[in-house]
Amino acid sequence: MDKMPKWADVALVPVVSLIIAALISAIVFVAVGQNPWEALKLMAYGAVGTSDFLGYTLFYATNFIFTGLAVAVAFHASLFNIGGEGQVLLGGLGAAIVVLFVPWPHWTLALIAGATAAAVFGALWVAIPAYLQARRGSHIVITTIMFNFMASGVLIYMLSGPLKPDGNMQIATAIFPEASHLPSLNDIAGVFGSDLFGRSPVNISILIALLACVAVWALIWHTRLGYQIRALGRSESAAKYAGISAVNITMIALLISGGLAGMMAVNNTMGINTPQLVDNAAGGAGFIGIAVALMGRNHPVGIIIAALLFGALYQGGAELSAATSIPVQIVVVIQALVIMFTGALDEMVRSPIEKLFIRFGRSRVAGE
Amino acid sequence: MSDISPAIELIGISKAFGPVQANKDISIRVMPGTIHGIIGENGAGKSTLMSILYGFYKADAGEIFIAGQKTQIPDSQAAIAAGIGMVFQHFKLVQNFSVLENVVLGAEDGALLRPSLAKARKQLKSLAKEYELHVDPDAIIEDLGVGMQQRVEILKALYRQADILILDEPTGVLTPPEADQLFRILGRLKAEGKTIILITHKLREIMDITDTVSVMRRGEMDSTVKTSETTPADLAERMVGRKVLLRVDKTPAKPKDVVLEVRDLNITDEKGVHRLKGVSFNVRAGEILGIAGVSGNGQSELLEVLGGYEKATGDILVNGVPLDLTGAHSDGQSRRAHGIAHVPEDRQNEGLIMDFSAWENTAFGYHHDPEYQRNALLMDNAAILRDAQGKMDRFDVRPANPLLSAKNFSGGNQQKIVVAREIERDPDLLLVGQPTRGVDIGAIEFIHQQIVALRDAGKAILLVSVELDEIMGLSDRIAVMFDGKIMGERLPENTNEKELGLLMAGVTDGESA
Amino acid sequence: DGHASTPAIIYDLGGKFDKSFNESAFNGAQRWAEENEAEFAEFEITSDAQREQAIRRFAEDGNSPIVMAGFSWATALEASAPDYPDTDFVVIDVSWIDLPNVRAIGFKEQEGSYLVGMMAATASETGVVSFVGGMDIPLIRRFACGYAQGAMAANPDATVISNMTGTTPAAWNDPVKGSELTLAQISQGSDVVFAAAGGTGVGVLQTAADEGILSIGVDANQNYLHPGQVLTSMLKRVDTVVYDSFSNDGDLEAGIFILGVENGAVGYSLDEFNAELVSDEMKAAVDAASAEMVAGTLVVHDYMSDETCPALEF
Amino acid sequence: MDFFTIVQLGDASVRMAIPLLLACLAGLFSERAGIFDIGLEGKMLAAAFVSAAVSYTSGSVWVGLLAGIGISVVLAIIHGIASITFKGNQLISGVAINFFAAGLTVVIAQGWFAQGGRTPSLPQDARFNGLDFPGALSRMRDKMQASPGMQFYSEFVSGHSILVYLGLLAVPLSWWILYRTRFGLRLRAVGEAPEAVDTAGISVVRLRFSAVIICGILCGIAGAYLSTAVQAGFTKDMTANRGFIALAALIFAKWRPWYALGACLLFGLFFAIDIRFSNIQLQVIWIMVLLLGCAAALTTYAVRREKIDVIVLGGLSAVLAAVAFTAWFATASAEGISILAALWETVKVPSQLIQSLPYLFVVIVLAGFVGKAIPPRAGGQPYVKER
Ligand SMILES: Nc1ncnc2c1ncn2[C@@H]1O[C@H](COP(=O)(O)OP(=O)(O)OP(=O)(O)O)[C@@H](O)[C@H]1O
Ligand SMILES: Nc1ncnc2c1ncn2[C@@H]1O[C@H](COP(=O)(O)OP(=O)(O)OP(=O)(O)O)[C@@H](O)[C@H]1O
Ligand SMILES: [Mg+2]
Ligand SMILES: [Mg+2]
Repeated sequence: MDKMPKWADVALVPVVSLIIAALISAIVFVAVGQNPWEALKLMAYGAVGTSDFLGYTLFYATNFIFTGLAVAVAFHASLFNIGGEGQVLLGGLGAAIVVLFVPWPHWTLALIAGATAAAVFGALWVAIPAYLQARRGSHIVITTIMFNFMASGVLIYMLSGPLKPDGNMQIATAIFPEASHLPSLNDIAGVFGSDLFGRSPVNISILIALLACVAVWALIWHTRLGYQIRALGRSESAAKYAGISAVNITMIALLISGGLAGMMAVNNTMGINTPQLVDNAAGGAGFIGIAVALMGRNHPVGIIIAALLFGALYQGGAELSAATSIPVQIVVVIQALVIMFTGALDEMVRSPIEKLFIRFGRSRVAGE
Repeated sequence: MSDISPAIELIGISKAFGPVQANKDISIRVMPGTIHGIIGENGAGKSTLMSILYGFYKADAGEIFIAGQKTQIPDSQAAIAAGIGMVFQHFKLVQNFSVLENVVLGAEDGALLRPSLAKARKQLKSLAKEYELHVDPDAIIEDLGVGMQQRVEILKALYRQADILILDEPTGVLTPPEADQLFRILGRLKAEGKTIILITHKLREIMDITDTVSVMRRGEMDSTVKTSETTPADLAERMVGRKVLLRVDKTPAKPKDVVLEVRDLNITDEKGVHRLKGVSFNVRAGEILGIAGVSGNGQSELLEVLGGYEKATGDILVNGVPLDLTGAHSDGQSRRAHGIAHVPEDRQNEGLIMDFSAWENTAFGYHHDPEYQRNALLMDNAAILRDAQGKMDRFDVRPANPLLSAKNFSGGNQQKIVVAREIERDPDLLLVGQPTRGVDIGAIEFIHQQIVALRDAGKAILLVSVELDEIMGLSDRIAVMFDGKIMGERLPENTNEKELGLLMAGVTDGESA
Repeated sequence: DGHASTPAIIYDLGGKFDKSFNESAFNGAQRWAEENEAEFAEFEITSDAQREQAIRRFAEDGNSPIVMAGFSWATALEASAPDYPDTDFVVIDVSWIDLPNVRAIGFKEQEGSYLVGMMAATASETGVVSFVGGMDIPLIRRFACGYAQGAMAANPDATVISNMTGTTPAAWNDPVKGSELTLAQISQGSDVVFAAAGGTGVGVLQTAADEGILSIGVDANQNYLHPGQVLTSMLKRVDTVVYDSFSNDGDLEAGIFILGVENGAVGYSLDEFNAELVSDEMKAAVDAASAEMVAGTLVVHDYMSDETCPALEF
Repeated sequence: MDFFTIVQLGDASVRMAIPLLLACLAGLFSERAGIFDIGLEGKMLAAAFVSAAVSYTSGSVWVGLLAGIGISVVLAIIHGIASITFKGNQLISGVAINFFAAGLTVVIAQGWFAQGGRTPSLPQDARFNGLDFPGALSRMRDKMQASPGMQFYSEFVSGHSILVYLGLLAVPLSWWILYRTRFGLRLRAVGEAPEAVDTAGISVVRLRFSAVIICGILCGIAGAYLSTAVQAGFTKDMTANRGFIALAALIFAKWRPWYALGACLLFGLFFAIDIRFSNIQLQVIWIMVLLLGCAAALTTYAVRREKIDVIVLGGLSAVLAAVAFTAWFATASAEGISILAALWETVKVPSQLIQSLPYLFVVIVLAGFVGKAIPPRAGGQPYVKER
């Protein structure tokens, strides 16, 4: 018998961890002289209070779905891709290049081309760390962190050099051509005469994010590749016995991961109201993806839920900092706590729960 | 005799690992100055019990008396203080430390190292003289053979003035001569009045050197008897709770044409050590070739090469077709394509993925198999599940629930899952490594029958096992490996344990004659 | 007072307390608030994604005027301003947006820099003066270019060393590198350093003080940071712009305005902290130059007009 | 490049190296005990903030230093609880700690000082100032006139803050502790084979906790150094990834104290170069030689190996070559001169590239092209007796 039922593992444990994280966050609020309850209400309002706020929440959630999936796919191969940040930037670069230099007749084409380019660039950016991990055992965590810095170097160089419109002081590309602008959900809702999402930039790439979730779900649990990824992740020695090439699977898993991260650019570069590539396009989404994946137990459904939660947190946090003196970094703190409790301190939460189930299980067996 | 209090007395020891009850209410008394044997099936709880005595695990319940004194042993520190030393089944040495550093570790005299090391160096010299336990104090552990490493472990215990010495399956890794040497040492220690507990699977050893012997079964203490008052057959029966059929009943083999041909196989590992030295042999359809040998003499490497996850030079032909030994096709997938199935030595780390459910494990290695695919893109999980259910029923895996994850099955049942997966592929050549390690007798019989049945179906089988009686029982031909070489081939009907034992020790016919 | 609606100010990434540009804007708002015992709304963005969000947020809350400090606001503002025709927007350091409800304000930083450049060259004993810029953008090069021209004017054979801290917004906030750059410049002989680098300037002025050379602050009056060791500060009256916009009663004149010495929008600071550093003839020379600028007889070359500088190699 | 510039470069290298060195030694103790710690960055950052804040409020930099060490140790203990007590994933715990510090420092700094997440600048006497050795010149301008020996003495030897000398002292001290004391022996053992330590009657948990605490102390000093010696106050994210570079240096140093000193000085030099020579001019021909040389080297390495190597390294070589030629032709067209003439043109190396050099080097180090490094055997895995 397993130590505890599946539902407890996938739902109960994360929820308990989350509650603990929330409690400690509350303490932090008190420490900086904020009433946590008031803060929570402010955040909640800021997250879903108005149609605009709701829209922004969904907009950020879309980002986090992409990066969360990216981290999760790598996690299934027990690889820790912490380079989402850099892969997002490169993805943005890819999208920007194809959208700026090719006159797409219609946004659908621009979307396909942009998404592909973004994914390819994101994947290529993780190719070297992946290769070094697979072939030379160089630690993927540190290499990807280094590649994050180099990514922003590359981006800044492109934005302040080749891609910089003359006389423009902002470190950003020109605004993408009109034809390539993606319809925002509000435009779509507008067709039905609704103003559900206000002027927020949430756009159809949220649908792409959801498609990506389905794709990842199928990949991981219903394809040979996914089977091999999971096998390698669980036991390298067994994978070797089965003739699963650690090198190839490591590479492929990370390339997919990087591609997913890169595709976030579709949302935050092509999707925003004034589509252009700015210097800090990633805005920490790459890192939040880690928390999202951990909390979502590396499962697309969990990731969607976690992404929505962090989207709300991010947007609510921004509103909170606008209304109070608390800086937005409070979100980073909460993010850290979530990572800590759902990730590293998982055992602390899990083992007492497991013990309960085992005791309960024993007595039941005895009863039979 | 009851007036002298026992050196060790355990009363009502229980220990559970999560769901596993490794020890159930175990009591045992060991008299001072005696050698006390403990036997039992794998997983019976022997190591657990001794680890509790040594303070490595904490017992859930029970009391420990040392020399009549009730003693708390919360950790090894306490055990050492109580004069207990233990040589574990898996040595506990720091691989890249010198012998000296390993001996000193934890028994230093002061905060500074130099004096302690100097003292230990002197000590080792005298110990070496006293017990002919010669080891170079400055040698690095990873450069030493297992025999030497075991000496270091014994020296560690003696350096700490242990007068109770526990040895957990010490001879498993030793050649017969090394084993004899060890027993001489144990004899000398006993003569000095030290108390020795010896865990082993080898009844011969029990009969040879122990005074009393305890039999454990399924985590419980079955019985303790005077060695002089028992027989191997009696012990075997106590061990497994019923009559053991010592021989597998099988008809003589009808070998047909050669399926596997191995010519001049060589392996040099990254350290530059030659693991295989010009190994050549062949296996015919309808016969079982057993490879005997002390573990670590190249059998594992041989299996790994054949299984496709170790590179080598030389030639391997299956049904006359040469295999790729170095290139892109030297992997498990292409081996399976050649009709080779493989029951690996280490099921927990190779044969199965412990966190995968049983049904996922039944496709393991064959996940590319057409019958498991729904279409070009997706796997047909339903088909795999159906297949798994069938296999588990036919091989009577308990519980026959494909949804359970592999780690929740017992050793024997885990092994049945692997065997079912490999045998039911109906391969031309079956590689079997340690098929019954950590498996109880019921499962052993079943698995042996399956292997024989496959042979009778006209398949070639290569069996590697460190258990001599398993080799003797199953094989139609026996090859003995020592130090990466095949020392010789024998037919089971006209050889005996002694001869094989010598070959396993590297003593070739010439010398023995 | 009969103010129509609460004004709002949104700071740039550098942050409200960058001891410089944003802080100067904040001071203006603060002064207005104190004088009229009134409230104003404010927001520090932390990522570009928030720009448009912040503008719309304040606009929808009915704030007006909404003042934005920094050229990075241009895109977001152009996108959102048309949606709020009866809200007044003021954007500082942007001289190209032409919308009916936007007042775009640029500064002739080259003029102020010219003046402090003159003072630097006069005060220098080694004849070498230096410049530490923040992020390498045309706007900052405009500072450097004006500074160099001023130095040359005061001392034709003066040497001007110029370094930029970086090419990312992080360059506005890297005091460590600021101080290292200063050390490097000192070792090249510089004994007066002008920092136009936001938060990075803090490190520059600190090191200059430690090393016993003179420094020149920027934007706000930074003389107080190291009394007797800051020669002067090149004032860029962002604060007055904010103050005026706030005070102005709901009917701001839209359009593009370039403010210079003649508007008193740029200049140099003189207070008790640097009084004994600024000799009378130094002051006289500088004031003369200012007068010529106002009169139009002295035109300082604007780097951004043609992205070249007569007095300095970048 | 005159002598004084070199001295200054060395001087700046040392100054940049010290925080790396302290963090590197911190990681060394932790990883030698089998606990990986990518939370060095976070611990330094937290310490940088707290020591600055406390120095400012208390007016005493030593109190600040202690407070900084305190917070760093607290974080180290949290990492210990996660990875030793609860056998959690050490990487994830480290990442969490990094984010925690990055966020909380700003939040609290804003809460206490309301200055946009930074502390007020520290007054002179609330900082670690340079110690001027007897007879040493303190002012840059005096040094420039001085004799080479004097320049070396005044600039390189003298004039650093006490923490610099402490940091350098930490190297021999660490070596002595590791290789000459009982504690060191046990520490090294627990990183290689915890079960051996355990069965030798030593508490693995206690050993590992003491290791992470030492790690915390060293990180604390490193952080305090940044905010109270290099700088006068805390600014957000001021550690600027030094924690991660220290980890790479640790690998480069093969987990040995003296090597660590060398590795950190090397990285310090990179930073010094970036700061001193942010605009480096290079002749196009040299750029071509460099890039094409690398490309050639990579390809030759790849061809003798497997397909994957050919694909990845071949691709990389292609990119490098492409960059080289674009640079070449771009200069040609920009200067409006012939392709050949362009070869001799000097162009400015992008500052981004120079800033990326340390990171690039980290990757090369990790790639093991500069010597294979074998980490402690038990590193990264919790010590689990019972599953
Ligand atoms: N550390 C552990 N965690 C969980 N279960 C364990 C652990 N050690 C042993 N077990 C289980 O406890 C039972 C007894 O194991 P133990 O090693 O004591 O058996 P044994 O008699 O020594 O077997 P062998 O002869 O193979 O050494 C087995 O089921 C084993 O799988
Ligand atoms: N290393 C281990 N870690 C955790 N649990 C284990 C381990 N080894 C065995 N177990 C559990 O211990 C139980 C008994 O394992 P063990 O191998 O001792 O069975 P057994 O008594 O030998 O039965 P069988 O005869 O079928 O092998 C199994 O349920 C298994 O889940
Ligand atoms: Mg055992
Ligand atoms: Mg078993």
